[in-house]
Amino acid sequence: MKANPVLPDMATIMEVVEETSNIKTFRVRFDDENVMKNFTFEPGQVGQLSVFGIGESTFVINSSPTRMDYLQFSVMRVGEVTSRIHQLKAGDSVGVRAPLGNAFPTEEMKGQDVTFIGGGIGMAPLRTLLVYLLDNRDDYGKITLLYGARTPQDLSYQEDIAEWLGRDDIDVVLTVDNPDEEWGKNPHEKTGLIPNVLKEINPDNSGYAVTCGPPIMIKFTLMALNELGFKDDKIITTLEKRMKCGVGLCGRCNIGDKYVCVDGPVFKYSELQELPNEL
Amino acid sequence: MRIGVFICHCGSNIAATVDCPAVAEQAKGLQDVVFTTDTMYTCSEPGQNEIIEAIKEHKLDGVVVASCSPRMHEATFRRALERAGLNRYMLEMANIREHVSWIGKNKERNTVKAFELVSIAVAKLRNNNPLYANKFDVTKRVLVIGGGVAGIQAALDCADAGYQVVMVEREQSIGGKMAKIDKTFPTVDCSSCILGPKMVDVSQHENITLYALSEVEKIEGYVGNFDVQVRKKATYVNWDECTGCGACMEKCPSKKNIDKFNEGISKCTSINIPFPQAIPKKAAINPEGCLMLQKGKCGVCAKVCPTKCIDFEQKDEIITEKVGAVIAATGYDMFDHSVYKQYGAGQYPDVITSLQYERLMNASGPTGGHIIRPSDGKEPKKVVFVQCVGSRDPSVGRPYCSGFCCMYTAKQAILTKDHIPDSDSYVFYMDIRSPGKGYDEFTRRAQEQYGVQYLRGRVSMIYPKGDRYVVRGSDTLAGTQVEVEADLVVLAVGAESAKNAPALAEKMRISYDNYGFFMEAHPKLKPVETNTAGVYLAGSCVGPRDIPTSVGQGSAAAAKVMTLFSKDKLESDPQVSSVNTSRCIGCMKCATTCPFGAIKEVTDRAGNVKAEVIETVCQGCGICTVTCPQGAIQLQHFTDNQILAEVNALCQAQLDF
Amino acid sequence: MQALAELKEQIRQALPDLDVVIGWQQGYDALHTSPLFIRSEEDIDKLVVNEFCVVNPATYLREMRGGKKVGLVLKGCDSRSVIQLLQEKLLKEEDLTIFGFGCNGVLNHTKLQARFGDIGFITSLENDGTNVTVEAGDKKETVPFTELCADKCLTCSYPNTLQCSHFAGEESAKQADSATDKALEDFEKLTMEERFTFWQDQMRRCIRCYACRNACPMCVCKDHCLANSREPKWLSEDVDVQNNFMFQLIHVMHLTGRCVECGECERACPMDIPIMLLRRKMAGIVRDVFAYNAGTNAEETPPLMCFKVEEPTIEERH
Amino acid sequence: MSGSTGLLTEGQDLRIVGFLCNWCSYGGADTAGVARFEQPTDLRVIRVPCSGRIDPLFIARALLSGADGVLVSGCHPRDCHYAEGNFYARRRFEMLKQFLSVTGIDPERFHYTWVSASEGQRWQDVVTSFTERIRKLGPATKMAGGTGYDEECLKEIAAAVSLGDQCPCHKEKA
Amino acid sequence: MACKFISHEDTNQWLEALAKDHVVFIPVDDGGSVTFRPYGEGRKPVLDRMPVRSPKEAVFPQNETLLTYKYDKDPEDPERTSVRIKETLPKERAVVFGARPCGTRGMTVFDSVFVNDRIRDPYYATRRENTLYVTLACHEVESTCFCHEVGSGPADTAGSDVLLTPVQGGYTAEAVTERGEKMLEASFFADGGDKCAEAEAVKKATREMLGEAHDFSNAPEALLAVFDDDEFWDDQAAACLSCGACTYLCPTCYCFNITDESTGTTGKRLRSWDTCMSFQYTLEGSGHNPRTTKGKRLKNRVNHKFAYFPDTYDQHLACCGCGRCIKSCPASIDIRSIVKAAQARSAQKESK
Repeated sequence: MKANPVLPDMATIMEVVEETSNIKTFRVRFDDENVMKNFTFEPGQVGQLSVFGIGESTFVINSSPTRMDYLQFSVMRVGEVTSRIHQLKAGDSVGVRAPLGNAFPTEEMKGQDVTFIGGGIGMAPLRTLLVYLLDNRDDYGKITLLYGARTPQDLSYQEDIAEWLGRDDIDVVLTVDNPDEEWGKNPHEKTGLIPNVLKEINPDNSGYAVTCGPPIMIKFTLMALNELGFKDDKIITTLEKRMKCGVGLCGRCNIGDKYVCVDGPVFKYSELQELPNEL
Repeated sequence: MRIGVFICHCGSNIAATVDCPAVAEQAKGLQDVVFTTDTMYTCSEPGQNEIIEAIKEHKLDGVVVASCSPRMHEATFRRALERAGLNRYMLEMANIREHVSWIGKNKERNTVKAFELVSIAVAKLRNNNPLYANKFDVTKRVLVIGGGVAGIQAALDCADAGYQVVMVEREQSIGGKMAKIDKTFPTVDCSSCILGPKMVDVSQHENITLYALSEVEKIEGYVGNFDVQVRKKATYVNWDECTGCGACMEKCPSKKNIDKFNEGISKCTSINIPFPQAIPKKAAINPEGCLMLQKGKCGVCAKVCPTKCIDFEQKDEIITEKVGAVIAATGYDMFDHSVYKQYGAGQYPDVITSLQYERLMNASGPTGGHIIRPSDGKEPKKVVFVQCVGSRDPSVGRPYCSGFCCMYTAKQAILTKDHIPDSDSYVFYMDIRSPGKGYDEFTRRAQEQYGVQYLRGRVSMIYPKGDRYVVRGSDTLAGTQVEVEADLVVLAVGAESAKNAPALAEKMRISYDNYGFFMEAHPKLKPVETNTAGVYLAGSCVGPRDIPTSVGQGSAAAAKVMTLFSKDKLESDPQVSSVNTSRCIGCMKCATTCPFGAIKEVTDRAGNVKAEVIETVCQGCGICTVTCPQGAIQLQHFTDNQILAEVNALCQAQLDF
Repeated sequence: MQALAELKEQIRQALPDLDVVIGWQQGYDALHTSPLFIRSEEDIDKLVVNEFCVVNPATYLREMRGGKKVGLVLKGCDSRSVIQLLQEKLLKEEDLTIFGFGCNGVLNHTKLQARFGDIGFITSLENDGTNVTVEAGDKKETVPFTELCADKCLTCSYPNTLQCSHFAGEESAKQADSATDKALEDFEKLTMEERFTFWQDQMRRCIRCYACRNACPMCVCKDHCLANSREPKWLSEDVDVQNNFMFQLIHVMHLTGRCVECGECERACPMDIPIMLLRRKMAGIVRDVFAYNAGTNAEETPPLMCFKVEEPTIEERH
Repeated sequence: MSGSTGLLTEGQDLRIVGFLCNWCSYGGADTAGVARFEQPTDLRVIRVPCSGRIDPLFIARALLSGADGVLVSGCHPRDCHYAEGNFYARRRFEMLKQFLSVTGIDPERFHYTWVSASEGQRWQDVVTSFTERIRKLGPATKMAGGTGYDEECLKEIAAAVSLGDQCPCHKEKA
Repeated sequence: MACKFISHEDTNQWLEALAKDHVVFIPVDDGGSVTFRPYGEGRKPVLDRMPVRSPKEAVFPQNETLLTYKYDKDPEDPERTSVRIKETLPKERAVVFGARPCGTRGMTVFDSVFVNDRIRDPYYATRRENTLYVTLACHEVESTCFCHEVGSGPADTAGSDVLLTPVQGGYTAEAVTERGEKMLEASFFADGGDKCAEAEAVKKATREMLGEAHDFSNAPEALLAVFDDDEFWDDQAAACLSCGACTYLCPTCYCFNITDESTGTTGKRLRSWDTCMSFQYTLEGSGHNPRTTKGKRLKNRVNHKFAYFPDTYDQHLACCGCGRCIKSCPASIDIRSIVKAAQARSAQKESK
């Protein structure tokens, strides 16, 4: 832990990618090359991005530790801080406090099949793990991605998806609620709610399932995964709460005596069931 | 955000007393400002191009122009931004000419002030958001309320331009006051001869739908999209079948009804067509006088009607019309002269109103154009006219001048001489007000050619003496009291707002003055527009008007409607209020204070009451924003945060670093 | 106590048709009562009515919007807030059942504390209506009621519950001890500078816990108060004199013509800041200018929600 | 005082904030400018659509954060561009005006009035007399910021505290 | 532990001496309520009442600037803006004089949370290291006192450096820490002698005044058992007004908010007390709120003190029994009775 856990490191935005109408991806590098060089993290960990004068907000680092040219954060515009972050351009200064929180159990998953089920902005934490697994491809079994959004235009990471579709060591299925005229021409383009499409794909239930997305989608996806026979301790999701300090002090992100910012954001379904009902 | 600041010299207008380059240099230090410059004339073609180029070159997303008043050139610079691909609302202006350089000579102080005005503008701009106008369709039909001469003119102009017109008339026939008048001043034309053809045109025009004996019940919606409900009152006659033959009137046994068209100086039958030239020429039953409707027995009219169009079961009908604009031409009413007890008004049979006198003189009136005393049918030899009855008299709550009484009194006096050559006429007046083409000449003619005696003074009382009346007044020119014996006294009654005008104004969401006359959007520059977009005014509903003015306004209102209808889509101004539903608690205080009825109550999916702004109705005043205690409803472009940013930029001390 | 027995009986009768009846119960010691939410028969016996029933039960009404049938046991002053809420159409009259009684005034804990060291040290208290006998530690003193009662009771014109559906016991014949507000009068004898310094000192003590706001029956914005918002952002998180005072001004302005002077804001303040001075001043201005007394007539319109074209009572400002 | 400008030297302009409605008073101020009616330079105008948009709390905020005076002007009653804005505003302003005295802020520091777009002369009079009035009152006493403790006292003690700037954890980041 | 004595007169002298190189927070009468303010001219300590505000603020002030920042423009090229940030660690050395044992005990909760194996909060740690607590044992009790029920007592030394006990003519002083021992080396202190026995008697008598202690030891299990009992919590919270009086005045409540407050190109990142009783506390950007009802919020507060904290830090309760939350609550809500009710409720459930 750093000497001052609430003091950010200065960083600069290298590039801004407009993913959808309300999601932008920011690629940042620390200003101090030593900090950049020594920076390590694990897939699933989060960071606090600050715009001085506006405040801090928590986002998952969705680049992979296997590719350290920059740290990548995807930001959906919902409130004051995120609106101001959206106004940032390449070259602007920000503060970054990272890494924070826990990570996906990448060791434990070795040798196993992994099914990713992502919805909307929930694709961000999946991306970091997915890229990590692909960069360590031999360590893992079959990889399947099911990614859904409301419309084809709401699907982020188009560049990545194009790349993944071109690979034969990952199965990619995309689904939307409201298709346009172009949608559905390719076999990987489905229409319908994620849990339903998931059941349709019927992935092998012996491996891991990693899911993230809006609360309502998570709820039904967990039900579907149960139905498909996935084990509770092999279903992994990430939680989001209002966070401030990110280091387990300020008190608001607790679920019972667990702090999402320290004990999370990655939780196994079996762990979630142990937590008091306070989502 | 990336802001560009442009400081205009305005030649020497600004630069003479403000150090423009220094302001530009200082502005570089303001947050988010990435480009500043000072230019000779920012509003000129090259000046605007400089802005456009800077936007592109420096990837600006907001611009501050420090120059003249935004009231002068805000639109200019907004267009420049749009040409460069920026949203027009990403502009802020600092007024360093009217508010700085032109009002102070101390260059140092002016420069400080100019810079601070720029800082406020930058502070606000940092809180600006792009705003986009909503587009919506226009229903190209117009509602004309009132079928007097102003309404008729407006309706005909619109109809001739190809637009559908819905005309609603409260009375049984259109024509209004002008239809009752005998002759017009100063040309002494036959009133119904010039109005009649226009009335016929209304009835025959394929683009005009006329609802007579009808009233506007409700108006909802907004410019381009009004929903109007019209109450068509029961006439007990099927007008689709009625030919206006008049057989029913001849046989109707109930003949004691007050004849409203003739201002009560005669009686009429319960089933009636008000006058021969009436449009529509259809009979209607006055239910109060009808024996069948009151007592259930009679039905003579039904028996004699050749087309069998009498229907005693008829009920009021509500008709809904969709229109895009409304012209209110509801005219005026005559002042109730019976307030003047000292004149015996309403008591003495031979003290009558000027409009009653018109009916007496009119060839199609109840006397066939013979002037007679209502009391005994004798021809009066001495007629006294009393002016300003219900005008310019604060004691009866009518301090205003009705404008046209001087002229019609002169006309009536002249016509009296024409009708009864051996008669004498006297006019008591306060001042003769006769501005207008040929008007003053006309009043002089009355005095000089027709020998009408003009006495300057108010009449204090009128009392009967034998079968004549004594009119006692003062002659302020002679400085004496005068008494004139008269056979007939005509009171030149003033105009007041139509009954129910305030109620109609509320329906149209327009304002009205203390007397019930509708308020124009601007008394000088927007005389036929109102503060409610899409609602226009014509004629005497705004205040007393003579015929040519009313006709002119009818055409003017029609022209406004045509301008509106020349567009297929309207754009709503996005500088309107907007509700943050997650903050709104549904107390609806905003709706209470909104002068335009632009806020409605809605229920969200969870069943909570929330306020919602009807963007097309909202005028952008911001009263609601101040009313809302939660700050949930914010006037776009003038939000709390934007104004607070300006206040803070001015007042807040900066933190030491 | 006759009124209490009657109240209980009236509540017992009405309870089957109500979701809840709000009153008072004995608190953690003899000097405190706590709000009581009667939902079942057995709760009724917990009801107490005494000089410590300070909380205004109407404060809880903001949580009960939306068709709940609510009964309220209210003092006269409390009932004004209900009338004001009805006037603003924030409540429906048919949802409310008000149980009234005659109030003889309530005691003020701050005044007790100022006199007897700490409220927690008081071991016994007897109130006969005119005098209060207090034992604290080794002290035993008898003090006139008027020196220990809430300020609002000194000028109270509404000792009996207004607009109530049920009234228990006898009407209170209590008269206002004074028509004018002495505390405010005294304060206004200070010079402008002294007043400024006074508020600086007071506002320095404020901890911005918002007890004043949350105890206010008229603060219906509930969780959406301007004070906690960044969009719009009127206040900074700095707990300093400027921001603390700004909050008070926000509260006062939002209560203009609405404040029923129940005094809950000041009573709730854990720092005992005399913020009622501000509210009473504003209520007085509203009375002077608009001849309007908030919470006395549900048919009126609050003065800032309407206007006159000619304002005879507002001097024209040139 | 305002750190927004380094150009302002002490003892010069006072901090007077103006809130003007766009249609009448802002126009009136423009008219005064067009007619070259000279005015004191202390006033800084914030333009709003209508006096009905001016929250009395803006005025309070300005006065609390250091304004020496606040001048508000709208259309004359009855002449509001939005028909009723100034009627509501008049009541709101009057309440604040009468209330201010209890806060210890001199009500004279706040003035509201009505100026039409044609009244350039009147605008000059209003600005001049209000500025003179504020000059007579002098700069307003500023509200303290701070930590809740007596600022002066803290400062003195802090000066005596030995740790000072040598504290190893007190470092600046570029 | 050595027992020394200081007379009332010397106490003032001592404070005077301490104030030379410390900020000395003393309880003073501040507009009618007792708060901690720096010792200075004309300020006399008020020691006969418990201060309204808790002694935590000397180490954990309501507002703490975490950093300041400044946007710098390149004077040659306004397009180039850089941000500088400055860490603003506190420097003052302080003494808190006259806090009660319950209030000072609260600091032990802070110590566990802010300085441990996992984390060290430098702002807190610096202040804590630079602050000495001279605590005053109680000789009177109030109806809201329940220190004895949470494992503490009227002469608890937890968190203190020096404990004073009121005796005839002055106080006995016991050093609790080494730092405290150093303090007692000051010339104002004499040997305690027979005053020490008197002090012990005072402590004993005060403890007796408190009476029998209720047993909260099974509170964590009991509270967990009623966790999903919404009816219970809504009922307990019915009178709650959702204000922050209880949490802001609580000696153990440490939750905070972090916000940026800007003025032009400079500004600061501020840490301020926050209250879990407010709706905004857990309100997420999306509008979702896991604790929409005050019942849920009250549950969190009570659980934090009586279940989560003892579980996480394997320690005593995070409640020091001072009773401030009870006394300052506008609705007179009593946290003791809530926990007791939860214990009863869970016992009832178990027996069913």
